[in-house]
Order: sequence, then C-alpha cells, then structure tokens
Amino acid sequence: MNELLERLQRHFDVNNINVLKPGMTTLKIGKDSAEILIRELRDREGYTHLNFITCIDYIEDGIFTLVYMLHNYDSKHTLGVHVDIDREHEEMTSIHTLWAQAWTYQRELREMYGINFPGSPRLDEDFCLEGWDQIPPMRREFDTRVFSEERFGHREGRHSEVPRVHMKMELYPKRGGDEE
Amino acid sequence: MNLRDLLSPFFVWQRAFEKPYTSIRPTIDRPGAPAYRGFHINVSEECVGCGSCHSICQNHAIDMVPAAEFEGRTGDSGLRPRFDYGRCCWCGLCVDICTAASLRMSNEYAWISEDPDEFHFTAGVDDKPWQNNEHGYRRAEGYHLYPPKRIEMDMLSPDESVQSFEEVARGYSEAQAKLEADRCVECGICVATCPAHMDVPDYIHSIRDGDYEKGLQLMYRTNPFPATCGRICTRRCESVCPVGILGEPVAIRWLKRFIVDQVDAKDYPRILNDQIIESGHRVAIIGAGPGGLSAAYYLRKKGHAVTVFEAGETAGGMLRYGVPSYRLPDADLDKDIAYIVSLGVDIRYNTRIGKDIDFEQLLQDYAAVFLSTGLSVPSNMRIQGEDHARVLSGLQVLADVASGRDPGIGSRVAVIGGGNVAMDAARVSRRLGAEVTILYRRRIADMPADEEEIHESQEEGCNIVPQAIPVEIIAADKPQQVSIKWGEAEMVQDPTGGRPRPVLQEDRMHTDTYDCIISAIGQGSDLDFLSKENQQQLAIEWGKFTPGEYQQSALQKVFVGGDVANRTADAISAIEDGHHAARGIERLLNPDGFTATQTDNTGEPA
Amino acid sequence: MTLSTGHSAALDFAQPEPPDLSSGKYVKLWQGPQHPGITGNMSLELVLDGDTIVSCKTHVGYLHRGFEKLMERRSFIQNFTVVCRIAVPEPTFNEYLYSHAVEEISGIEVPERAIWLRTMNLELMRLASFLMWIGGQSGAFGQYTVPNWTLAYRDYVLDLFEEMTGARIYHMYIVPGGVRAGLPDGFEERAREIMKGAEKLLDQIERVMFNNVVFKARSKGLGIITPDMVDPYGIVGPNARACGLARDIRKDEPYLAYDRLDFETISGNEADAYGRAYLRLQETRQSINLIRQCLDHAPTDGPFQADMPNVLHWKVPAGETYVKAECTRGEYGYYMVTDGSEFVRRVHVRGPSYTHAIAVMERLAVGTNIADIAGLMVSLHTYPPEIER
Amino acid sequence: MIKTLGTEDTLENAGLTDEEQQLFSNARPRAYEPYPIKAVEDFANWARANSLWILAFGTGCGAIELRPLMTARFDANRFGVAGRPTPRQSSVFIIGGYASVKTLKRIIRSYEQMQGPKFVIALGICPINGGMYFDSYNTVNRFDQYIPVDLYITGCMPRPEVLVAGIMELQNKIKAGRCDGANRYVENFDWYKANQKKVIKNWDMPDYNW
Repeated sequence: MNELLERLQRHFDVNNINVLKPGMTTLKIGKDSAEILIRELRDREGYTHLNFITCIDYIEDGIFTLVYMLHNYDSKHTLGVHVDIDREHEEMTSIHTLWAQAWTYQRELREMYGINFPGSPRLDEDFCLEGWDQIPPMRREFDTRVFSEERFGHREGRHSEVPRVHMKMELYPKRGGDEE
Repeated sequence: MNLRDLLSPFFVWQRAFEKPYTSIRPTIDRPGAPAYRGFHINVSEECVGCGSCHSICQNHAIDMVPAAEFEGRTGDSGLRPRFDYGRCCWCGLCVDICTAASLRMSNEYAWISEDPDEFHFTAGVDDKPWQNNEHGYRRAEGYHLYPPKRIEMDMLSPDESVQSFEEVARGYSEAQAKLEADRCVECGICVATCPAHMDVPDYIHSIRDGDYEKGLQLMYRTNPFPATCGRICTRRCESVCPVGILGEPVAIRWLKRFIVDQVDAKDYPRILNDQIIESGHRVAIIGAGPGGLSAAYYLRKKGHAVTVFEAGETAGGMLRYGVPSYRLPDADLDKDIAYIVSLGVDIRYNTRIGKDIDFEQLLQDYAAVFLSTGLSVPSNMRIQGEDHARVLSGLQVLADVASGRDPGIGSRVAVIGGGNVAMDAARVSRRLGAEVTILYRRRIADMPADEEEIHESQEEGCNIVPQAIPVEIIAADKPQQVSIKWGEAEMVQDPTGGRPRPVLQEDRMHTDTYDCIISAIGQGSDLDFLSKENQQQLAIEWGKFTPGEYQQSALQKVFVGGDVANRTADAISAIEDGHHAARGIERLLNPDGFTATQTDNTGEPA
Repeated sequence: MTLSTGHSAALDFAQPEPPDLSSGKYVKLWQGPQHPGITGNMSLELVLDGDTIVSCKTHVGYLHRGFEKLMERRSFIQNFTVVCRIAVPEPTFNEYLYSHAVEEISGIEVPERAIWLRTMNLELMRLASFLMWIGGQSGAFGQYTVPNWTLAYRDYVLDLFEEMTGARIYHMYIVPGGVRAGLPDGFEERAREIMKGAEKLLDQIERVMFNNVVFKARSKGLGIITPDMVDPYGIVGPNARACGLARDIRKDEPYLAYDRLDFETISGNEADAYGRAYLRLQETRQSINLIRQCLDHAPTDGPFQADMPNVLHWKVPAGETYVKAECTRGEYGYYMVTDGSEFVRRVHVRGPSYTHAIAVMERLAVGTNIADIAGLMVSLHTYPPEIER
Repeated sequence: MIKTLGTEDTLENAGLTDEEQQLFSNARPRAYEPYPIKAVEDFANWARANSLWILAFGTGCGAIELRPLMTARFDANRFGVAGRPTPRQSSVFIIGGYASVKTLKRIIRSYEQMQGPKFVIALGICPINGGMYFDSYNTVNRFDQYIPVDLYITGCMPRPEVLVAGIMELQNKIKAGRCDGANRYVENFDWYKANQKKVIKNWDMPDYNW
C-alpha cells in the first residue's frame, strides 16, 4: 500500500492522503492531472473497478469536490481520488473513455450539480429530471423544502403548537423572561 | 431438446393436489403481527405532551394540539400529538422517543376514505377503534434513543464531607456536562414549572454548543442568582422533566451550576452588558435576600435608583445565614450579589425598618417599596420547658456557623424537625463533631426536606428517628445538658382524606439526654415594624401576605415577595417574586412604556 | 481459473451513431415506463430493424425522489427511515449500509447480538428478493406459473419480516447503533419451517422453470457477458460471477458475521441469461443455508443496541467513509461525508443497477430480438429506483 | 387525420408543433351521462364493479404490494380484478404512492387514455399530503390537484389485505353510483390542466390525450 502511495507521490502531485480504514484511502489531486492519475491507476495499479463518481458541494469554500472511487480486486483496496474544482467554473475532464458507465455518472453530475464534462456523451440530455427550470437541485443553495412548498403546496388544516410557548400562554402569560 | 425438458414443466400439475392457501377474508383473517407498526395509540393520561414525537418526526406528520384536560402527570403541557396520515410513514421513531412511553402502535392497518382531508386524528383523544388494541409495536426493553441514566456528579465521600465545610458536590467537568446536556429533549416543560420560568432548554443548548457566555445571558434574563440556584435550588423543574419518567431527569441544577462555574466573575459586565439609563425614580427594598436583590437587579436594569435596607451585616438573607457553606460556598453567593451591587444598587446594612427608619418614612420618600423581609423568627415547639438554655434554634446555629461563631452545641445533639433547616442543622452539627439524632413526627417519606438532603445526612451519619413526637423538655442533671421526653407515634389515616396524622402512643415514651436540642420546625415572619393600621391594610394572614397581581399589595406603592408572601418559601420563588414585583413597579412608575411579556404562539415546524 | 479482466484496447464503449430514422428502414419504439416485466419504472428507447434491435437508450428518472438531497436536511436518526425507500424490494441493505456508515464515522461498536440479527435480516431479504426475481425472470419469458408461486411464497418470508421487524416492506429494523428489537417468541421454529418450504419450492422451480424447454431455448445465449466486459462496464454481483469471476464481498471483504458463516462463493461459467438465472437459484439456496446458520448462532440474549447519544441532537464527527455490501445484484455501497453537524454533508448511494441498466443494457440489447428484451432486462436484475434514487 | 373542431370550444394544444397539431385532436373531454333508466344504470354499475381491470402501471413503491395481490394468497381475481398492460383496456388506475414530476406526466397521459367510466385509487400517504417526500423537489404532494381520486388508502406501504378491502370499498361505491371522479375531471378540466401545467414544465403533448 505504502509503495503505491510513494509511487504516486513521486509521479503526481497528490496530497491530503488520508487512510480512512484498512482497505480504504483517499487522496487529493489537482484538476489537470486527475484524469492521467486515474488512467494510471486503472492500467498499471490494478484499480480496474470504478465504484462511482460523485460530488460534494463545499459552498462555503466555493468548490465542488469530485470523488472518483476506484477499487482494486486483487489487493481488495479502495482508493478515493478527490478533485477540487471551482464552483464558478464547474468543468472537469471527462473520463468516459475509461469506463463504460462513467458517462452516466457525468450526466447525473451535470444535471444535479451543473458540472460540465466536455466531450461526454449525451451530457445535456435529461437524466432524472424533466423540464427542470431551477438551479441544479443538489447544489447546497437550492432549498428543496421551500421549492416543494411553492410548487406543490401542502394540504391545509395543519397547526402545531410548541409545548413551551403553549404553556406560557396558558399558565403564566405575564411572567418569564422579558423580551429584550 | 430432450424429452425430460419437454415433460418437466408438467410437474406444475402436482400443485393441483396441494392445500390452497388463499385467505378468504384477508382484512379479518390476517391481523397485523403482534409487533406490527400500525395506527397510533396514545394513552392520554400518561402523555405529558412534551412534543418529542413532534421533534423527531422527519415527515412533520405530528402536530401538537391542545386537548381537553386529562388527569395526567404533573407538568403536562396540555398538548397531545395529532397525526397526519398523509405524512406518517409508520417508522415508529415517535414511539421510540416517547419520554412517557404513552405513545404506542396498534396492529390495525386499514383506513380507507374518499376524503383526503380526513386522515388526521389526535391519538387518545379522538375516538378510534384501535385505541384499546393490545397488540402492536412497543419500544423494546433495552432500546433507547437517548441515555436514560444521568451523569453522576462527583461528590465528596461522606467520610470526607463530615470533616469540613468544603462543598460536597464537586461540579461537572466539561465532558460530563456536555454528556448530561445531551440528554435534554428540549421540550420546555420545565420552563413552566420553574417558579422563575428560566429558559432551561436554551441554556442547556448553550452547553452543548460550548457557548457558556450565552448560557449566562439566558439565565440572567429570569434569574440573577444562577450561581446560587445552580447549587441549592429546590429544582421543581427536575421533578417534571419528562426524561425522568422512564429514566432519571436531566440534572438541570448541576448544568446551571456548570455554566456559572465556567464564567469568571470579572467577565460578567462584558457578557451581560446591562445598559442602565436612569429613570429618576427611587425605589426602596426591605430585605437583601434573594427576593429583594432580584427585585433590585431588575429594577436597576430599568434605570430606577434602588436602595436596599438590610437588618443584618451582609447581603444574601437566608442564603447567607440559612444555607451552610458546604452546600453553597460564600464565594459563589458573593459572585451573584457582587454583580447586582455592581450595577449601582445601594445596600444599607444594619438598618432595621421600624427601628432605624420608619416604614411610613419610606412610603413618603420612595416611589415604591418592595417588602421581602423573609421568615426570620423560629417557630416554637409549644411544649413545656422549651425555653431551656440548651434548646437552640436551628436558624441560630446556622447563622452562627455562617458568621464564624461557635454555636456551642456540644458533642451529642438532637435535632427536632424534618425540613431543610433541620437537615442543615444536623449536618452542620456533624461537621462540628457532634453525634446527631434527628427526631421527626412523621415518616421519612413525609419529610419536607429534599430527598437528596435526607439521603446525604443519613450517609454522613445522622440518625433519623421518625415518628417521634417531642413531649417535654426537662432539665438534665448537668447544666450543659438537657433531656427530652418524646413518644413514639402511629400514623393514622385521616378520615377526611388528608395526609395521615401521627398519633402519640402514651405507652411508648422515651427520655434521652443530649448536650443540646436544636429546634428546627419552621419559621415565622417578623412584621412588627408595620403599624396596626398598615397590617390591616396589607391583609396579612398567618404572618404572610397575599399579594395581588404583579406582587402588589393592598397599598398601591407596596409590593411584597419572598418567603413572607409565598407558600413555597424557597429561593427560586423569592427570586421570581422579586422579578415579578420589579415588573409591577415598572408598570406603576412607567405605565405607558410597560408591556407584558409576549411571545408569538406559532408552532410552525422548522 | 484465471481470467483476464484487464481493460483491453479492443473494447470500445463509444456511443454508436444513431440510425437514420428518416430512411424508413427503422422503427422507433418506446418500451416502458409502465412495462409490467420489471420492478420499477424505466423506459427503453429502442430502434428496430425488423424485430432486431439496432439501438437502445435507457431512460430513467420516473422514480426520482431526490433522496440524497432529502438526507442532507434530515438528522442522522431521521435518515434511517428514509433510506429503506431507495430500493423497495431490498430495503434492509440500505438500512444496514446507512447505519454502518454512521457507526463507522462515529465509532459506535455494534453488539454481537445485533450483528447476527442484522446478518439474518439481510439474508432473509436476499431470499425474498431472489424469490421475486425468479418470478420476474420466468414471467418475462411468458411463464406465469412460477411468478405466482414465488410471489406467494415471498409473502411467507414477508410474514417473517413482519414478526421480526413490525412491517412487511419497509422494515426500518436496522438502526444506527444496532437493531430495534430481539426476535419474537417462536420465531425460530416458524423461520425453519418456511426455509424448509422454500427449499421444496426451489426444487419445483428448478424442474418447472430451469428444465423447461421453452425457457432454455429463449434464455440460452441471450445477453452474454464476457469476462473482459466485467471491469470496464463495472459489472458486479451475480452478473459478474456467472462468467466465472468468484467475487463476492461477503467472502472477500467480510462484514457483519459473514466471516463466521460457512459458505463458498458461487461462480458459474455460462454468462448468458440462463447461466445467470441458474446462479441466482443456487444463491437462493445458499441464502436459505445462511439463514439457518444465523438461526443456529444468533445469541438470544444480551444487548441489541449500543449506547447511543440523544438522537434528537446527535452530531456525528466530521469524517468520510465508503461502505459496501453484497446485495442480490452485487455491490451496494454508501459513501458518506459528514462535517460535524447534525446533518450529513453528502451521501452517495451506489446501486449496482446504475451500470447494469444503462451501460450494460444498452450494449447487450443491440442485436437482440424485441421479444427477448424484457427477459434480458430482468436477467440483468436491474432495479431502477436505485439508479435515480 | 383527426377532425379538428371549431375554435370556440377547443383546446389550444400549445405544447405541440404545427405538424403534431394535425395529428392530435383538440376536442375537450365529455362527461359521462348515466343511462336514463335507473335500473339499467344500476345494472351497468354492478357489471363495472365486478370487472375492475387495473392498469399495470406501478407508479411508485406501491407497485410492490400490487403483485402479491394477484397471487393465490390474496387472489384479487375473485373480485373481478385483473391487470391490463394498456390504459385502453383498464378501468382502474392505482396510483402506487408518490408521483415524481416525470411520472406524473405519464400518469396524466395514461389516465386520459383510459376509457370511461374510470376510477382512481391512491395508495399510501404520498398522494394524500406528500408523505415521506413532502419536501422533495421532484414529487407532487397533493395528488388530487392533478387527477381526481375516488378512494384513498393510507399506509406506507398499505398491505395487500387493505388493498383488497379498498377494492371492495370501490365496488360498493361504484354500485352506489358515487364514483364520479372522471366527471369531476371533465367539469373542472381547466383547473386540473392549470395545476398540471404548473408542475410539468415541458408540456409537449396534447392538452387532452384520448
């Protein structure tokens, strides 16, 4: 395991190596060399299985972290490759030539986060949504509850009381903490 | 293709001879499994309406709605869960979290309707056929969604504690406090029960956040004695804490103490940031106990010039003289008082109303008077010989010890009484090296003292003799000693339904000799400073006031509070009286700017 | 057997050029979303030349509920009730993986009894799911007897679930920290009886379905997956095992009590629809065996839940993990990132159908007869809700 | 070529291209009128109630409990229930729980294609008030805003037993002549359409499919 990481560190600018548990490690690499690293892992290091591609929205840092989870069946080791991309320029090299299912993930990320993968097939086709007219729904700033209430509405006739407030109103309306 | 493959499908026919397994009337023949998660049942009498079910429901399927009165547990909020079966997913988390275990599930599952607006019901209130169903999901034994046991407070061992006046409860560590604060379900039922209506869930929340300064601010909104109450409060809040129904209540008092312990006294002005804009009004307060000082604090915050008249040498009243320092160290009481004084409250010590200043004079000089003189006169036992020199009052013993004087109790002491003062006197005597016997008229379970106090005094070696009625005090052979004649009592049921009465058994009399007898059977008020005329006007009954709205007495300018005006006679009630009187005085002095506390009553789920 | 699973340059998974529909030679046909042959809604946009498929596009999203978004605004305890809805025929895998991910990040040790109960629950689920699948596969080839048997028998397994967990479909039994209850009285005997019946049923099915000349004729040679396709297409589970790769997470990276159970990874050597179906039949039997072992070994007393903080304001420390389990269709995984707050930062649910129903299906469908497309779809054991979540 | 009606009482079909406009009708739906003789209508209702053909379109999780319904244990066939793969032959549409926006479009199409008299049963909590997915951006909350529903069965999931009970309830309702969901749809057609178009943003089908 350590040899692999050493090798990777020698050839690539990987950082933030994080051993999550035996059999699973994550590392971070720059956007430009990510595709080469993943290709290298697949072809030379035996990480032949792509578990998934996903994205984490760190809106407070202004980045999307793409996660490529690769698995090596021989060493039973899983390697998570993290790639930070700018939230404003959300674009990433496509890896659809490496795995057959990669373009599906990229299509999903396009729809759910708005990330562009130039060259990836059927990228702009609807995947799960149809006629979506809002910001991509998985972005953190999209509030699904507010949207649902506005567009779909709820049945009327619901009202709930907070025990504490209710008891104050009923039992000691003039006492308790004064409003500042 | 071979013949076997061709023929094998026809084995299907063998099934024709098997017993059919169609259920003829599915809904009737097939009830849900015994532990099926079907429609909800709520035992309304057990429910306290804490709203934990509402908080945990991820679908916002539960509304808390006011329901008709139930003979429920104390602290019942009066709300009951109302279910929206257009939302509920029957996960049963509400059953799992239910603090009172009143919420259950039946194994009924069929509800068909044409009207989509019909799928609402208040479990246990609306009549539903499954309310009395015996089957259905119940929380399994040993399954908890919050820790039922409280975090133990470190205590000095009884052997150590009797050696000195050092504080017995050592306080929570930060880790312990966070774990204990984590147990709170944030229902807020305690807020209603707390006489001062402290924002308990909010300051417990601030512990979880590690924001103790905010916690302190929250506490000062309703209570300027947090360090004191964090140690000696009678904590009625804990008696209604729903977490305590199935487990142990959240240690609200210790958590309050923890917050105060985390904040240094010199940071108080910065944190509390009480801005005072002088109003020009002058208010007199009689008595520098918790009630008087609480009123002083809130009046001072409103900008009034406050003068407190105190008969004793120091401020604190009963907290100072009546509570021994192993329960409330002087430093902590001073922490609270010093902050109140720092706002510009003028305390005139050694000033007795009626002797040094006339009450009528106060009424003339000040815009309002708050009267909280407390109960300072020990009650008599009303038995023969009780004026013997070796019969001491519990209050006097405590005051002597608090002031650093030797009460001179000797080495064998009998304490008469079962209240907190009796326990304190007994434990103080233990610390002074005496062997202590406590005589109490009723059973131990009937003792008005805190259970914890009773337990700790027993642990420290006080011998409690219950059902013992003092009959006579007799002079002993030696002048430093005194004898007491007492008789055993039998508890007799009261035919009118009151609590059982002890009845003296004439044939079982004992006489014991002690170095002194400490009488601690209660205290009365000293209102001699009021003229007869005033006493009549102020409607005093049994030495106590019965205040009106905002603690106002029959005299418009006079407000009353503290032990002298309430039944509970504990610090937290006095503090609230002071706070409420301050509100009343504010209303009197500044009628235009006054608004009663209002909070919006919306319960929209977050 | 060593097989080459490396990525060969010859494999080309570029998207084929769309056929020229205006030529009048082709017919475009939509299959789905309401196709009765599959579990869940998914549609195939097929282009036919005669009755041969020349191009296939999978369309999903009919069941998209945005679980990953919903989970980001629910607390950790609330999420466990949501996750089981992701895959209706196999909710417990979601429950287990979600709970396991939370436990792993927050360092909660699950008691022994809960481990065994979880294992048993998962294997019962596998049995129920396979029974349903066998029915689906048989029905897709026009035999309606077997589905009626298996679905009716699956109901008995659901009865066991009802007793054990309190619900038929959405069990919500495996919670972060353990399970919600022990086994009810008499459960073991009833379970053993149902296992016995299931075994008998599987023998009958083998005879009626697998020896059936029509089934054989239609499923043999259909949708062949070659070993060199496995990794490039991300094929997992029985689909991969059927072509000879002995890959089973239960054996390779054991979780729960699988390292203490006696079983062998089953792999086949015919990677067509028939081979896959037969392999699944074997795995169903294996599952029955595993349930029996669980019944033998599961402790009957002791705690079934770890000490938990107050779940109403449970903050899980910041962390990241990927946990996976072998569900009936292969590797099911939960990737979880937490940030120390009361809410999860990100959960990604990896369902095996994601690749099977799209990339693999689109490739295998080409050249297939239109009549076999439903059978092919079922033989890949696709389940749309886990694709779109 | 389908007959195009005059402009005063026709649908706009604005979602269709000019070419497609020619292929679809622009007629409004017509309400069902009962037979003038009550006995005949009662007989027809009795017949309808005993041949409920279900559209085999499992729109949500509810589909999983529909399948056991047809097996020997619950045997819905004895109530005259049978599954049909096409809306043209079906009279009952069982909404199996939540409806995502994408599926709602297909539900509307399928529902409108069903021949009257037709009935809708909504299964589970989600069609009532959003249920589990009340805050999801892709599922509708109040199903009765889009399609008229004759009967609601609450539960998550409702068990096959209660489905059987629901079917029996529907039969009673039909026999009593109280199933007027389809007529409500016709009478409030514009309201339903407005609601549908509010959530379906890519309306590329005729306003009424039949």
